[in-house]
Amino acid sequence: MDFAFTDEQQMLQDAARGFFARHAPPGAARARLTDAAGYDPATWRALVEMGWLGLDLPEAAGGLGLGLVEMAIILEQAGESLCPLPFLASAGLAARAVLATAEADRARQLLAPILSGEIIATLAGCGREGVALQLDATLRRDGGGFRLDGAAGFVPFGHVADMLFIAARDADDPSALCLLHLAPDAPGLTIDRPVQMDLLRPEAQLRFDAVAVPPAAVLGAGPGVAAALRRVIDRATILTTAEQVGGAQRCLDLSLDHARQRIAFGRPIGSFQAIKHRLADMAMQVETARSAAYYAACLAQEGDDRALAYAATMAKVHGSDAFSQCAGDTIQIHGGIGFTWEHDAHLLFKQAHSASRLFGSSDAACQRMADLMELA
Amino acid sequence: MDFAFTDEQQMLQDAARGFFARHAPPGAARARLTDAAGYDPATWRALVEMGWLGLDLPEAAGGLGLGLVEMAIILEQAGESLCPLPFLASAGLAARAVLATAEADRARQLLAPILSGEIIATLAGCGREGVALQLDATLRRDGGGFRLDGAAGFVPFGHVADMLFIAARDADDPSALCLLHLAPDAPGLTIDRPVQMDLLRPEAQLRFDAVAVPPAAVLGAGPGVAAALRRVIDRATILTTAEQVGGAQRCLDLSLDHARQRIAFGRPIGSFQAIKHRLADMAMQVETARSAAYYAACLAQEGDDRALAYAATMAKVHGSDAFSQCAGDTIQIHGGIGFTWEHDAHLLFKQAHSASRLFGSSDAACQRMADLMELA
Amino acid sequence: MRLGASPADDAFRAELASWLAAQLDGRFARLRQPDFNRNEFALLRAWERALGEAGYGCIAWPAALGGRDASLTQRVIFAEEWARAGLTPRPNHIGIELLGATLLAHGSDDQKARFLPPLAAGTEFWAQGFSEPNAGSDLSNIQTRARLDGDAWVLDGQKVWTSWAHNADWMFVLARTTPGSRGAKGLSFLLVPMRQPGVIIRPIRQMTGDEEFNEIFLDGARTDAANIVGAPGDGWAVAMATLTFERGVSTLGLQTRYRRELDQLIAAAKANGRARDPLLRHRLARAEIGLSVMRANCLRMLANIDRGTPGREGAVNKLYYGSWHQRFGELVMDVLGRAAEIAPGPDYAYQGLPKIFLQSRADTIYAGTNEIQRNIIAERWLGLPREPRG
Amino acid sequence: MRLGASPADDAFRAELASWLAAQLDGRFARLRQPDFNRNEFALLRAWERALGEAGYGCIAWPAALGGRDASLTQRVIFAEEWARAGLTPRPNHIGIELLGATLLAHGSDDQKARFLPPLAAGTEFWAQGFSEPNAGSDLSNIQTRARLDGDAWVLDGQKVWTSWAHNADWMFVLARTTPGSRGAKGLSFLLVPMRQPGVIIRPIRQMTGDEEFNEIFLDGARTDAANIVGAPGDGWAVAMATLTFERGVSTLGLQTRYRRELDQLIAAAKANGRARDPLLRHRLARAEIGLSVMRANCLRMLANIDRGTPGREGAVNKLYYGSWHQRFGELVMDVLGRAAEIAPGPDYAYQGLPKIFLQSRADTIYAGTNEIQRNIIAERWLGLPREPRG
Repeated sequence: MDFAFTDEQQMLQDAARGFFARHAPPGAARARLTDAAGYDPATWRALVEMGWLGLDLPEAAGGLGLGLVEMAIILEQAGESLCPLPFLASAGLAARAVLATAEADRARQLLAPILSGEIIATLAGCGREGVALQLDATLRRDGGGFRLDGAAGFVPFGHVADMLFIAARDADDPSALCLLHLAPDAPGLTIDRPVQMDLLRPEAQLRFDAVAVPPAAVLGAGPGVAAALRRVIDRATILTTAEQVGGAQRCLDLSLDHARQRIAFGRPIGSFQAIKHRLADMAMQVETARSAAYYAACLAQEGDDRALAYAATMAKVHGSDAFSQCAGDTIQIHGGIGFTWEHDAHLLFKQAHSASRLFGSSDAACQRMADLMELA
Repeated sequence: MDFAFTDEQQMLQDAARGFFARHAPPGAARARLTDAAGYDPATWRALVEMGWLGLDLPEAAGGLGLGLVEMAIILEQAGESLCPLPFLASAGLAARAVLATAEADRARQLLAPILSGEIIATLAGCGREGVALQLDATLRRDGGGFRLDGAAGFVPFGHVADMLFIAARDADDPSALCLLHLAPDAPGLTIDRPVQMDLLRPEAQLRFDAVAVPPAAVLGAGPGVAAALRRVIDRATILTTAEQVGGAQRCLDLSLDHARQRIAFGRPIGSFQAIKHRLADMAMQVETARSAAYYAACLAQEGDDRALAYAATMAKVHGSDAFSQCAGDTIQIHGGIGFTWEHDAHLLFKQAHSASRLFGSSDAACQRMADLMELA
Repeated sequence: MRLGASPADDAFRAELASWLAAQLDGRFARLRQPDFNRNEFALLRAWERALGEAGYGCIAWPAALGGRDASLTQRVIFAEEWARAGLTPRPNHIGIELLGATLLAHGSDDQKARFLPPLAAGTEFWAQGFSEPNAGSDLSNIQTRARLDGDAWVLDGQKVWTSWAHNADWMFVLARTTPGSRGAKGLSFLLVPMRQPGVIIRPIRQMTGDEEFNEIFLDGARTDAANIVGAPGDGWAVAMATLTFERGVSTLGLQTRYRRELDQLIAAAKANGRARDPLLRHRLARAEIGLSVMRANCLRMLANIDRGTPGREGAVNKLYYGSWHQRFGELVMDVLGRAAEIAPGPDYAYQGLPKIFLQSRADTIYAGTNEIQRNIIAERWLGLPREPRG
Repeated sequence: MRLGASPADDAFRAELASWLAAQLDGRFARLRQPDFNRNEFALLRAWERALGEAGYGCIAWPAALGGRDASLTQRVIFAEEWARAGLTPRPNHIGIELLGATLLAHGSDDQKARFLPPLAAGTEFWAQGFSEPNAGSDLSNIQTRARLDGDAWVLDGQKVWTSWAHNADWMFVLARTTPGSRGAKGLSFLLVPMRQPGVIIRPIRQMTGDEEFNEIFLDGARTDAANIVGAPGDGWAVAMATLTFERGVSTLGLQTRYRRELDQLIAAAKANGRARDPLLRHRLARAEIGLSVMRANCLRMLANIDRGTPGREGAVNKLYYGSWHQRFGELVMDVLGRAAEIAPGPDYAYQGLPKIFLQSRADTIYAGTNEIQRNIIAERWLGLPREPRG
């Protein structure tokens, strides 16, 4: 056991910190708020060139053979920098979904353009309510091929993806799921990106009206697909916790700066216990959430499906609590200015909220934990 | 509308404050901790002489014809003085149960010795778990009379009561309850007072082994009894909130004294925001709980059964929160000394706990509120 | 101690409710449409005039000043019916509740005669000019200066967090009139006309996307020398009284508005099925209980203010309701689910329940942050020692 | 970054677990009976000697001082197996973890040779003499005096919150050796034998009914002049290091003990059916998550301490677990219901889960209240300005 970064992991963290400092310095997120793409293509190209898209994929699949800890290191820095990128969508969700469901040859073929950054891919793994694998899309046989009907909600970067992987219910087998892929211009597919509270987490709402799906576009079907996709979502949940840790850290840093500089009643407000102790509580949340995120990454990497489920659940609940509390506290510590559009506090507050809802609520995660604990 | 004490109510409060200041000055509760009776008979006799036992009973039943507000005024002062007395048991529970279930003549006859203080009475209205009307006692026909079997839990002052009113299930009609009374020496009745966490709220555990009950001892039976007893419990719940308000006030006062006097880092600890703001939060709990208790008393007095249920539920939940938070904070503010047996903080902490469980939990009360809100 | 209303009170309620219903089904129907925007000033001004004409402008005031000497119960009824009708907070709240109460207590007879009747008639709107960029929680650190120049005060400085300044005709301002003074000393309470070149208004966009607040730049703004409330240098005491009025009867209107919001959420929870979720059921029940406690505390506070014996229950009121509403905003998002994150239109503009999640972050900040509230409770009401200044 | 154990670690665990099982099924079976009382000192002393003889006394220490140079992983395993076996906290925790670590860091070679081997062998028990009636949160306000009288220090004063003093052979004491000094200056760290006439022990009864703590009156108590750790006047720095060790590896044992408590509560909830109550289910799941987070944070803290780079994660650890355990105590009462309020016997003596409700109130007070913890985190680790003193 050695629950600390290896030298290589430390170097990766330094590289990620440097990368985001260069490409997403404080204030850069402002441009994303009015941006149709919702991310900066130049930053994305630079990230692709860092070779991070395949960090955690097996070498046989074209990846670097590293693990969730390394992925988490990137996501933590992205979260701290408030830098929206289709990294989780393409590498954390779509690529893993391909790997988990497609035959090896087919997987390599599909993964190549994703890993090279030639295309952006994403996974539509939620239904209208935004809950993972509670799907509102159904695939049914239609002549020699299939047709897809229904909807998918809250698809990360679905509005700019070049390839959409869609989880759907199998009309022939209500208990089974399948995974298929579509091009964004597929007839019958409507992709809409409404204005959402968190402008830094672009998500699309998809509608499927009798979309024709050729057999070759169906990657996996049958009883194993649901479990495979659950693993993909669980891994992505742990990565989201790492992003939450970064966001919470940014909250703490902004608040510390303000508390040291803002003077009231003749002294820095950070010298008053009401502020000082709140900051201490924020630090407790940040650090315990960081511990939880990396612990979960290790547990998931080293353990079985139950360990993965346990890790994802525990990380999600605590990461969501931590970021939400820190973001709310950041507004409070800043006072009126923290309530304005010009200050970053509200961006973090809204990120905290959307992150906490990604793939499902914390309450649902607790319910799942209760099941894992066999609280019958 | 006039949500403030009348002159008469103000005078009653002054009288009650004076009464408890004389009979239960700070420190008096200590003697109760090792006391088999669990109350001071001299204080009880003095209270009887004040004429407060029949405050809220109709004049036709031998009472003063006042209401819940007046009863709450007494209970608040009793709670603030940490003065255990069988007032709620005898006047708040037993007398009301008689009034609610017995024929008028029979009621007057039974009430007379209770109101005169000649006897102490109580109501066994809970089963083994201590939840009101979730009963573990069953009354069944047996020859010309009845027999009682089972148990009752957490009967206030059951160990010293001269007359025990027992709520029981009717063996002939599973949906109905009945009320009967027993003398403490009834054959087959076992009365046990175990050591309980809160030594200032003496409660007895009763066991019934084929206790013979003559028909005349059965006061009420049939479908109305459950509703009538529910009203009795609801009123007692509101009175318990008043007691909680008193306890919370005592917590605040003790903590304020300590915070003003205890010096650390060269100044009174009450000048540090960590302590000061905690005390402000305690004051918020105390005052809102006080508002809630008297509001509930008015609502219950002026309204119908639903209003009573709503009032009792709301008062219970907030009063329990307020007292529990204040009592926990009192220990924290006092530091190590607050954790010792010699200090009153633990007495209040334990009172807060037992009060919050009286007749059922706060969670159950929320469930009931949800039902009242028709959250189907 | 009694909650019930008298027959006269019931009659007042019936008359008011029917008048409101008539107005809000007719000419003022737009006021309670979900997308009604408080920037629609012309309608709001017309509405205040209509209230004034019907004798509902400032019911608590003496008849001589345009009021109708309403009892406490009637004021409670007014606040309840207002919110029950689905109206947003009184557009001239600042003028009626804050300036009105301040002038009644501290104004000269001339000032009362000049300023109160237009408030009751709904013809003059007011803004509040207390906070500054460096005087928020520490309000005594005000830097805005005013000097007497002949028969007029001339003001220079900057105010912030001024609500609805574009709609205001007048602003009451706390300014430093004793040069070189510091802290609470040397401040004066001045009444300043808004529509003059020396007053520049810059809107502040909030995290909700709305522009409800403003920065105000005072650059040689002028007002008549008589427009000072209290003596020069007494401004702090007058302003503190004003802030106390902020927590008066208007909080009951707030409580009634929250009642409506909670009813909407309960309806939504029943409609989307989440009322059956045990955790949400529990939190909805707790919200109901909290709101009921808030009502109890408001009523007690008002009864004690009415008797001239304000108590701790009033001091804790804002802390309680601010925290309640913030938790309520979180509950909204849990009950409505992710759908609540999607804006109803193409702009960043939230309405109804989802907006509360964002808006309620201000509830623990405005009119004295929770931290300041706790200090006030502890120091003024519990007698705890003040902290050393830096 | 890796959680898995090596084969050697697994072997260590197996060997330890089997040794513990043999002891606890045999001669020391009483140690894990529910009514085992920590006042049964003779058994506890025998147990520490048995541990020492088996080489488990102080596994982290160098072999030369009675240890076995155990790796961090092995220390983690030891703490886990200890708690898993159902044992209460190490009876000589104060000596092993606090004094041991202090001497390793700041003791002279003679002091190490004199005091560490008996700790590893389990033959000398220690108490801590820091707190005083007027030096709790403000530890620097210590009044106990010590003066050099020939070849001995002579101590006068009063200590409080001293755990298990009756069982202690020695006590380390923070005392004022520079007459007239104030605050953190002028204090020294002295090692004082307990069994002498100048040391009077008075037990303090706690709200649990137990007498675990004591007041200690030092009335001319003596110790050899050599029994000072660090230089005279350096006591504050030495004591602060000691308090840091308090939050070291022992917290992992705590975490493992909490694991056992939670497992017991889960079993109880399943047995009494309350595991099906949705609200309690939710809170049990949250308790599980909180405990898991605590474990993660402990492991990270230990790994960083082991590398010589302790971080904020260690600074926040006590605040986190203290608050967790207090909430857990409340959950216990909700899961067990009113039955938990009834004492198991005729005395006011609670055991097992219900006792946690009472005992855990101390978790946010001892070893630095939550308020002091937050000050330390904010000032030492976040660099926030100190407050003015009075």
